[in-house]
Amino acid sequence: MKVALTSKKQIQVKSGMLQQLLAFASLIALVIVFTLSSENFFRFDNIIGILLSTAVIGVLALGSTFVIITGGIDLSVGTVMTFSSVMTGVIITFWNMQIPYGIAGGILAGALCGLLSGLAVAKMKIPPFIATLAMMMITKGLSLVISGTKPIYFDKPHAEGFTKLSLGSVTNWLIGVEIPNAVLIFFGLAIVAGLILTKTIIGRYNFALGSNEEATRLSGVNVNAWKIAIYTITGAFSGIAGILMASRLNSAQPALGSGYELEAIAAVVIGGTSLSGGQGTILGTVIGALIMSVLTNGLRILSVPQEWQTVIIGLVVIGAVYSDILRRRKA
Amino acid sequence: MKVALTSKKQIQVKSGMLQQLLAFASLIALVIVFTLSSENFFRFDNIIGILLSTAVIGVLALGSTFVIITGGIDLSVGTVMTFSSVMTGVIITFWNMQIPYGIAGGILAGALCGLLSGLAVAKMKIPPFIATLAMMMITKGLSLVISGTKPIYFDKPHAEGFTKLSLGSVTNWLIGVEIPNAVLIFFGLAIVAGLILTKTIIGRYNFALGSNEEATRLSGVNVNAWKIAIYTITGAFSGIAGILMASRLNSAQPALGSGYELEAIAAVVIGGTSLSGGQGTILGTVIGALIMSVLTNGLRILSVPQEWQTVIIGLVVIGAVYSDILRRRKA
Amino acid sequence: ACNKDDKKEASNGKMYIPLISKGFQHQFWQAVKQGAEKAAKEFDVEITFEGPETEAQVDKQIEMLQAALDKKPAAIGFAALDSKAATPLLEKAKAANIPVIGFDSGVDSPIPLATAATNNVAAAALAADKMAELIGGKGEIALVVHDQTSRTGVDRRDGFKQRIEEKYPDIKIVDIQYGGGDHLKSTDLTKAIIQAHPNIKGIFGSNEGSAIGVVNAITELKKEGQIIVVGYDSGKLQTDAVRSGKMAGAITQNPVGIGYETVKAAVQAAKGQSIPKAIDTGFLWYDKTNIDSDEVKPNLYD
Amino acid sequence: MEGIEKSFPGVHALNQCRFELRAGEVHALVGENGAGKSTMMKVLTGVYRKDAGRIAYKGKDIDIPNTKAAQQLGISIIHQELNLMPHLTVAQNIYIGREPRRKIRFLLDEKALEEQTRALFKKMNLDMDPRAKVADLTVAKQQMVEIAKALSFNSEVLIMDEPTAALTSSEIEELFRIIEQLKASGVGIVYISHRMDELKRITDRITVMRDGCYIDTVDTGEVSVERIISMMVGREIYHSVEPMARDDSEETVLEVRDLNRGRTLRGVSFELKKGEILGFAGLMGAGRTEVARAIFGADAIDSGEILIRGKPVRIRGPHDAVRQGIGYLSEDRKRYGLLVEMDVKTNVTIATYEKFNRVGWMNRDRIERSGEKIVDQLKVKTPGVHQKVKFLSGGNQQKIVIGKWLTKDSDILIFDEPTRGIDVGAKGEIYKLLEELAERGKSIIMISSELPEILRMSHRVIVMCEGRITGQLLREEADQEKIMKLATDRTG
Ligand SMILES: Nc1ncnc2c1ncn2[C@@H]1O[C@H](COP(=O)(O)OP(=O)(O)OP(=O)(O)O)[C@@H](O)[C@H]1O
Ligand SMILES: Nc1ncnc2c1ncn2[C@@H]1O[C@H](COP(=O)(O)OP(=O)(O)OP(=O)(O)O)[C@@H](O)[C@H]1O
Ligand SMILES: [Mg+2]
Ligand SMILES: [Mg+2]
Repeated sequence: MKVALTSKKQIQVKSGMLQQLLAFASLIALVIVFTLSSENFFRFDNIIGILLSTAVIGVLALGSTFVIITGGIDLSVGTVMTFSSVMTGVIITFWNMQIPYGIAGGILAGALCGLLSGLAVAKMKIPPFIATLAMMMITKGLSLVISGTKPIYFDKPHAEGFTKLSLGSVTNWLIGVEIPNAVLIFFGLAIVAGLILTKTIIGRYNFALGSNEEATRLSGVNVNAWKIAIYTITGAFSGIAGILMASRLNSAQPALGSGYELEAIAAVVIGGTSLSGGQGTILGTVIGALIMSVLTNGLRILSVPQEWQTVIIGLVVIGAVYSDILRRRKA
Repeated sequence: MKVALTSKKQIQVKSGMLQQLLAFASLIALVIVFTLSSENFFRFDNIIGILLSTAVIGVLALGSTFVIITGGIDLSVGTVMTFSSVMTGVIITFWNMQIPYGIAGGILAGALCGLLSGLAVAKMKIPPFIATLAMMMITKGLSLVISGTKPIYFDKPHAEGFTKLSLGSVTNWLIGVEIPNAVLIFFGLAIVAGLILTKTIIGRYNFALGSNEEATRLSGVNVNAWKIAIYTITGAFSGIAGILMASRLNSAQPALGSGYELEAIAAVVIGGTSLSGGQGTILGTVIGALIMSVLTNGLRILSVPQEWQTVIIGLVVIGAVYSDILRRRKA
Repeated sequence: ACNKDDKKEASNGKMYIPLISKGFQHQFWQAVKQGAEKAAKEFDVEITFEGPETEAQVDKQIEMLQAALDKKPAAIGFAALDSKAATPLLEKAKAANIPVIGFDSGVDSPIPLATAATNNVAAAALAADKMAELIGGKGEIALVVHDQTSRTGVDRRDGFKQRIEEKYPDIKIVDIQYGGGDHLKSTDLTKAIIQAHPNIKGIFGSNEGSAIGVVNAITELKKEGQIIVVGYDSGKLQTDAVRSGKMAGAITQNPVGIGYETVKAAVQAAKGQSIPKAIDTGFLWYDKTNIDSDEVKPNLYD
Repeated sequence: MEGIEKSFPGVHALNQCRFELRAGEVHALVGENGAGKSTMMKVLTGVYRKDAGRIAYKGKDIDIPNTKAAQQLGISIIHQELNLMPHLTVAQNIYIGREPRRKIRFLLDEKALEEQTRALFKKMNLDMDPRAKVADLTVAKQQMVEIAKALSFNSEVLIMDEPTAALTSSEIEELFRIIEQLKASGVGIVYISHRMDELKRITDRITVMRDGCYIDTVDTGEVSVERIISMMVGREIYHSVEPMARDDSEETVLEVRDLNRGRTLRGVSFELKKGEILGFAGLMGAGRTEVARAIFGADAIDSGEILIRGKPVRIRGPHDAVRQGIGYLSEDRKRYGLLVEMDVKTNVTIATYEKFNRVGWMNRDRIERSGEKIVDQLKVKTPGVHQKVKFLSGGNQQKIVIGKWLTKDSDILIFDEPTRGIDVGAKGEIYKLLEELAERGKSIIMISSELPEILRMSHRVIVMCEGRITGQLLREEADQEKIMKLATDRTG
């Protein structure tokens, strides 16, 4: 009995790993193809560039993973990101406050938007697609209203260091390798998200909700409260993405962000998370986001015309998801 | 027994009508508010303008209704529309063929895209969100590739009448009232869509699929074939929308169309169709589309700043869907 | 029974002139709006200013024009995304005796009474000349353009490209990419261009977002000074970059002037006065040396 | 509980109902399908709010606004429908909402969770892996998870809504043992079941409901089964007659040769004759459902041949099977049989639309008439053919699924657990129906886990174990003992 049990578990672990391995294999394959096609691809600078360009979308994708595992969706992550960056700008530049307040304010603004979406979904029973579509419009408009349709620049004397937040490098200082902070923050957040999802009570309810919401409710779990909490987490991640974005551009650009939600969702799904809820992993999302940005970067390096880039990315999205489906069917 | 049955049926018919009435009431309320706020709103020209601006999105929304009732979604309607208009342009302008061929080609191109999405969803089991997201990217890229990233103008001698297709008016000629053809085509298509959905086999399977796909399959319905057919219908509607668009702009604009899918979906959902499938009406979609365009037009007429317009539309979307949910809860 | 003149007045009795632009979120358009508002105050008229979210949305602009016409304005200012697509409505305006004034890049139609515009092709060609001068007449360069299909995107790209091809055979354009004017996307794609073409000597950014993206990319790759950046438009980040030397220089149009002249011409047209057909609002090259000069200063916006 | 009222749109589900439960008793709640048993219990556990009435618990009036409140009061329930999270493990399902935590309160303690579950299983004498994913379990195992979950609350009141419907006899024995234990420790148990033999075995008192009304409460020992049944239905019910002897020379309608599918089907071959009821017996997971699904084209097979009237046919999906005249009534009607959001008439005609259309155009009158015909013929309790199926009780839903295949008029019918969750009255009607169909020359495969049912209905019995057919018995030679022996024949 003991023996049988262990072997069963091993098989499960293996199949779980297999899934990641498969996505990982696609990623490696892409890297190899591009390395062979262009000598300029596999260079330290370019790899760092890819990682840096993954950071913002990646953080959005991490946040989206939570909502998607509940079987929901968040179309507002892109504009909430922008809204948060604008709020950070307002706090630091208009209100002349220190950077940490700006950061806290931005994350809070994102979390608040998530909270409101969560309330609409959980309490008003508005389908997530619609609730977050509305949130997308509202934050898009408010970003422009608050900023006065102008970029907000972080040029106060006390905001000097703001751009270091994402472009500086603690590793340079620590171990002499220059990895931008934004990249470290992205991976750090991935670990945090992974821990939340697998080790905490909210993660457990996240999967339970996505698997069978009614059964979870009948088990006495306060489904609404947890759902709101999960949307709030997603909002907070969008807030962090907004701060990374603002710090990288050294300004809050109020017109940005539309369309980012679809990229984030694509990354999540390529990473093997199911849109119907109940299953998904953070590692998958990280790999999914990397696949997207390696692909974009590689095609650019190869100077593929932009219109063809779009077509190719579309085909790769289909291909990646299909190979995942085939794998599951076999398993 | 017989009596009870009839009265029950009447009640249900009434509750069905109530839903439409409620959406309709919101629409009327909007119209009244705008009429009172601006003397320029309720004028023949402006009303015609509103109807005309509803036509394209409206036709996309009609098409989307089918897919949404299956419980799916089509994110590609906007770019498929563009792709179809480009194909029409290619046929009429590059290949020098007559207008009817261009129209047929455009509709076929749309239907083909729908067919491919349908195949991906039904045969490859790719979630509709992803399959159509990929189709969106692919058609977006291909429109640019085929058109050479330039608008295609319908300025061949034999294409003279092309713009009449949507901007001419048969009613002017028939009854002396100048209603643009695009508006008539939209309402005509709404009737066709309504008949398909309520009177035909494909309509019935459409609802059955959305209600419980597996049970439908186990009842011996060739679920895959019908699903593909439904996506093809949606594609064909996008194709028609593309032709209306092209004829209205007297050109095929290859970069248009992103974001239209969300407007179309919003119209469908405001009209009371459920994103989880199994229920919906065409009348609702028509009203939903009108609500969206009355709102947009009214806010413009009132010269509300653009950024606030976005915010207000977001709030109205939430409000409309929520009132629908409240009504259902009461019923 | 409606008399034409009371149609043309807003509720408060002022003349009403809507401006339909190509956008509203960008700094450039905000500067045009500013100029228009200045003129509105001066001539005591009421204006509104709106435009679609992206320059691809030809149809949205048509709808805005439609709604504007329905408001029975005294005159209309219109920056056409696609003139041919707007022809039916322009004819409608003509039939209703509403004067149309083109702005920004001109309306390719006989209907507008006047056009207050920058010649984007010529301006981009000037940028090309400056680029050639700065890199010494030979080497690899690339373009980061904001839009693949819009009039401004196409004109600036082609104006730049044609001048290089005609006059500078030793300069090679190795890549043209489109970043949608999105700062972040432009940054990432510029980095890819630089990776792909390590010998690149100069990059042209076709609008504010693109140019800033190029500057960001070069900063992030620590190649300041090694790659010449030529930009377009102003805005704070660009003027800062020019001052600090990260950007060699840029073309600025006179957006404030465009807005001002448009409204001014519209008022005159509505009053039936005659106006010149073409109002060239001009463009200027600015760099570190002349950025604070009296000639350049009024044409910059933050 | 007293004077309980509950209405749904168009249905007065509970009308002045009462129910009383003492500590340490097993109290059965019986009634026809749709009598309101489940609704009554859902009111008690906070799933629904009552419209009127009074609930007293340990002498005090209480209000139960939600499920959590019921749990806290010590009332737990095993619902008629499975309420599990398929993506989670067994242990995670059982302790959902009550996870053991670490010192930092929001961190989970997986080890403790697993240990608790193991201890629980040990108490229940249940052999199951706490880390198995629920989606990978059979319906019977899932039902055991539900039971384990209800037990884990250590409640004072335990409600079981048809717990045995999906269980096999050995598991039922285990469950009864557990019930005896609980009873001894003073737990009050409400037991809802349609199986009369069970009531006699384990219950102390019986409350009968009919049409949303309370009828009577009696001591189990003092009434006969016949009396209970007549209280339930208030009318005569069908008693089985000896099935007609079948002529052995009749033609073979369906022949299955060497069907293989992974580890679940291994070399399955059998024949089905015209006008025959062929019983399929076996323990849970024996592979009977798999056989049915394979024949019906619902799952792809690895190898094997299917012949209909001697001719090999290719069945690529259910639509091919239906075209060949096969109908399949699945064991999980909610998931695989019904469009619960749609109305009665649509559900009974969904397999038959070709009959009702002219060039793609539907004939609504005929659809409606077909619906009404089935409602009359099967005595479906519904306000009309426009009623959504989700508002019907479990048994009536089952009748709708049967109605679908009656409308289709298929020649070969596969009934997978046709009487699961069906009251005695309706059960009798279904038996009668099966026999009538067989008489009319239809061939029927009947999969059932209830041996008496198999023995009573089948002309021939096929017994399966672990994906193989372990024996065939003629009606004359079949008895419980022989079947059980074959069903556990793990050689080969
Ligand atoms: N949510 C609901 N909405 C509308 N009607 C309902 C609902 N739930 C139950 N009903 C109706 O209430 C009545 C009682 O149903 P209930 O499920 O309590 O029956 P039951 O006695 O448990 O039957 P079964 O033995 O078939 O499970 C039925 O007529 C049913 O159709
Ligand atoms: N969803 C599933 N996932 C994995 N294995 C399954 C699943 N359903 C059934 N099985 C396995 O397939 C085999 C046959 O199951 P099947 O349901 O056909 O048995 P059955 O004889 O019909 O029993 P039951 O009385 O449970 O319906 C068993 O080994 C079972 O564990
Ligand atoms: Mg019940
Ligand atoms: Mg079975």
